[in-house]
Amino acid sequence: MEIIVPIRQVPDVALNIRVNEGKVVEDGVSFVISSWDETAIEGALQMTEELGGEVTLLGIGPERVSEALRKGLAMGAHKAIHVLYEEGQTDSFGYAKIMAKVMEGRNYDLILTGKQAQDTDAGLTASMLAEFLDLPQVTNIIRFSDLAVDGMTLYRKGDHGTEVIGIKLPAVVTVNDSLNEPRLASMRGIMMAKKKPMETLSPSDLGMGAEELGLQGSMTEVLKFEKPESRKEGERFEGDETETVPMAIQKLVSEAKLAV
Amino acid sequence: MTERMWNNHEMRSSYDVVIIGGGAHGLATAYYLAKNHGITNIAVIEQKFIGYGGSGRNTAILRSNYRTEEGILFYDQSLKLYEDLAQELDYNLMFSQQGHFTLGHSTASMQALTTRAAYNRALGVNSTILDPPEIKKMLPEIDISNHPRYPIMGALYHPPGGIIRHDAVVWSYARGADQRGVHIHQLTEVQDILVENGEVRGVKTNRGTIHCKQVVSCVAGWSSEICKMVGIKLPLVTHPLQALVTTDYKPWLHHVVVSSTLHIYLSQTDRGELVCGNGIDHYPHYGMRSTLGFLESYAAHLLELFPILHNVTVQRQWAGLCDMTPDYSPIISMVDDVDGFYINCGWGTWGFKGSPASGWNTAQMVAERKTPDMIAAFRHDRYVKNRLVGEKAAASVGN
Amino acid sequence: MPKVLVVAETKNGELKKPTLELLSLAKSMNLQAESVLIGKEVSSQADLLAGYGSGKVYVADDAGLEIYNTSKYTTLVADAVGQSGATQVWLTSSETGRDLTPRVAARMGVGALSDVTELEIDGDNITATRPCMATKLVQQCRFTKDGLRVISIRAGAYEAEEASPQTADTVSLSIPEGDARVEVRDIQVEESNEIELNEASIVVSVGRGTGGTEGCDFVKPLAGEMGAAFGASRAVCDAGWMPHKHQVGQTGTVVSPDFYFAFGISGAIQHLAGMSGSKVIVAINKDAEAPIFKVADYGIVGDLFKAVPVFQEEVAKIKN
Amino acid sequence: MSFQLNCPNCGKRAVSEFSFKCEYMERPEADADFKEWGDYIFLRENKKGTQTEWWFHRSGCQSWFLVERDTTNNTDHKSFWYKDLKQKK
Repeated sequence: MEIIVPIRQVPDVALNIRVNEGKVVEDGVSFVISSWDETAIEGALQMTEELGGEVTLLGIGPERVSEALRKGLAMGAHKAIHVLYEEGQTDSFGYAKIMAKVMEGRNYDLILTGKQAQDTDAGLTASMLAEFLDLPQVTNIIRFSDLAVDGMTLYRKGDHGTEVIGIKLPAVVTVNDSLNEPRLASMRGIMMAKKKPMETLSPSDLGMGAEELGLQGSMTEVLKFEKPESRKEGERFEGDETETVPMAIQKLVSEAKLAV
Repeated sequence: MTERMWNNHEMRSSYDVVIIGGGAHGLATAYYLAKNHGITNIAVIEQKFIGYGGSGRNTAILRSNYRTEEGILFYDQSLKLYEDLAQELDYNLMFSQQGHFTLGHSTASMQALTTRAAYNRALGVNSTILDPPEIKKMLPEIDISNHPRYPIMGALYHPPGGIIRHDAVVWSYARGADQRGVHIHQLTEVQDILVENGEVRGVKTNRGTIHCKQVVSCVAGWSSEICKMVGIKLPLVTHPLQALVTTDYKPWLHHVVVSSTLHIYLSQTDRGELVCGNGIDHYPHYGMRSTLGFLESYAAHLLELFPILHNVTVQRQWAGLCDMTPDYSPIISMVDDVDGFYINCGWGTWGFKGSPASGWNTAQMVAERKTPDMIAAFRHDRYVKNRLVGEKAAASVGN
Repeated sequence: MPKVLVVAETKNGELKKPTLELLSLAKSMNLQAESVLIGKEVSSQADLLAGYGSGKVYVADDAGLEIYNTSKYTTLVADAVGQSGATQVWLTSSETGRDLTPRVAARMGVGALSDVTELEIDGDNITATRPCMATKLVQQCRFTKDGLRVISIRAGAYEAEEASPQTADTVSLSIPEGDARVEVRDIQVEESNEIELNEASIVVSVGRGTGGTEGCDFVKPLAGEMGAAFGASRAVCDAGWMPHKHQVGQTGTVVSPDFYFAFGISGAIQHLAGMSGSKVIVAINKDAEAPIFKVADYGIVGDLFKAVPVFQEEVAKIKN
Repeated sequence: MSFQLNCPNCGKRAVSEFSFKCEYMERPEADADFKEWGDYIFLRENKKGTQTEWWFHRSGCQSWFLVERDTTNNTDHKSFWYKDLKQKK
């Protein structure tokens, strides 16, 4: 099975993120693979370990994205495509268009990726890509079974329960982080990653002109980022539960107007 | 509720001694000032939290097999203090004197190692040269064949060397100092050092001004910035140093192994993780970020030494700051022009092993207002007087 | 003249609250609104949509639409957009909305803004505010090209006003075949008759501190007694202590109730991102250093097994 | 994270191609005294913030050039030739 895993390199959201004049401050930020995409890499590796085939990573962005791709290769992915692209103001629509171009003429059975990227938290790109490629989509899967080269059964976390969906390949599938626990890179994996093929493309290699890139190729734009008013720690109650709980509830009712 | 290891105190408006930096060196200085000299009206001020800097980021390797007489005696005192520290501080420091290998991969490095062994033995420090079959006996998984790019030609073996739990050292010094009345103030940032007529008057912090007659700077990588406040320029360049820890692995490595040619050192903790360190990054930087390049080169070099480790996985990597001196020896020094100001820095990649002796001698220097013989060679202005203490040949890895 | 098409969502044949929030929002902004109603045995809900201000209601009522199906729903929404001449499509940011929003947008050849918490509308010029970076930041966005605006709006971002049903002007949509490459076989429903997480005004959630299924079951009755939805952290769901449908967080349901009670939840970043929109947060945890206390308005440092019975007593007192 | 350094001759290259040499300082006059030369050889500003420094394109064109770089992050540095430093002043 040939699987393409689009991954996104994002600021590590576990650390402090700063904003200056409406923009995210990149200095001092450490960049990581978006955690849902790591889950997708792990899922793809498990599939190819069972059925054979290769996992190809796809990253779009500046030079630093090659580090994210190499980390994915160190986990065990077989090769990578890096679209070297410095255009900051690109929305999900624009990225999906670039990805659709990358897919042109390529051989793949499955496009597997995270349900959303950890920086935008938008969750739009994969489904848009599916539409542009006229492929079926299943988003937010928490399990897969009945793996075969032409299809599989997917378990999607829906609003009213787990939807069980049979799908014929090729298709676009996005993963929930409950799917698996991504593996860590081994020493050998880290070393071998340097020797794995990395194809570097520019948008012009893909036949894309300025009108399809950046803000011009996007449908939406971010005007500014802001730090939301952060929640402050409120009142703390320490001591015996038979005293602290009634005290807290009394305050909840009188101050916060709790009604049950 | 867990027992607090040290207490929070209101900041007093004056102390006898203010120590800047709450790492192993600052806390050890405070501890020995209180214990050995009865000076307890001390504040240790730390911009982040205890052990945030190099003390919490090093690979906790201890040894005393240095190259110069000054270095060997100093680190030997440090190692001996470490040997009794767990008992003295009533804290399990998990000190394991498992023996320390420095591998040689060339004739030149074997010559340097042989010289070191001779110097060490002359000063009573246990060091010997081992040949490859002897190394193989103690490290069965090591590759001593001539296949690697840098075949192993021998090693300097130093039986008293070993590893310790670095956090425990920091915490126990903090607790020991706290119990003797020292105040530890975390999240306190120094903004200026007040000097009048060539004498220290106090320290201005983000939490107010503290009056004092003696200030000790123990801030390692940030020393140039602190010393600028009293008009002293140091021979330091701050570089990051990266390290990593693997996931648990069967108990397998029972010694510390260092290869300066391959730029690596590693040891195994009691939990089974391999703690691995590298040389410093090749350009100065004040950021503590880890890089993929480090991971890649480390993996390649590690597998040259120990092919068996190919499946071991990396759990975490991090970086710390190193204040590198030109001669790879520390600076522990009074300052002629500023009475009451003491510098403790230049710990580069060799600081953690030196912290007990560093604290011991710094405390003595502060208490007696004169430089102890043990550290007479480590003055800050030795460079411009051409009195270097060359320890570059004894650094763990060729930086 | 802007015109909004609201994609209605139902559960067990009844409209869900977030859909009503969207119609109330359109009404408060004096926008002309229509809606599209898709499902099995849902036609009866058209009148309530009309009562909430929906002009025409485009209805697709078919047994084959019982379980969500991307391909069929996309075709139906696109059909309704075409017939209504809507200039905006509003969806909720439920799992259905998250799946459908980008597909509908791409089908119509336009972009989308998802998971919006604040909308400013001037004709079809829209400025939207939405959380990002695990809610560490918010971003203000807008559409840059002409054409249809596709937006999904977070549940609870706006209030639903009270309204009673009115006779609806319905238009039946023809039922599409759907994509033959996808077969939606079944839905595994774990429980019913429980309050939906994203509709509740009170949520009681449990974390790893409960120690297991038994611990979770120990807390659960309290949710019933308080009229609250029952939530859980990812750790609890992945360990199989509670079904996944209870999961609160960026990966599960994002909630913003009036009151959020966290029992034995330490507060991993993705959990905090999924509940920090709550108006009041109450945390009960043994570990005084747990990150959840940093966001809690009321933090009780203590044992949840001792605290829950006291909670139950106090709640009973309030009720009487 | 590593970064790309801008060589005034070759353009942006991976920083691993270059050697950091030293922070830039005015060289003392040839007849300066021992102390002045000692200070020049050993003492450093070691600045936390923007400093001017010498770099060498080791695996490239072998040029020596100056870089103005913020030592707390490596983004937005400026590279230029020594002669342009003179012009700046």
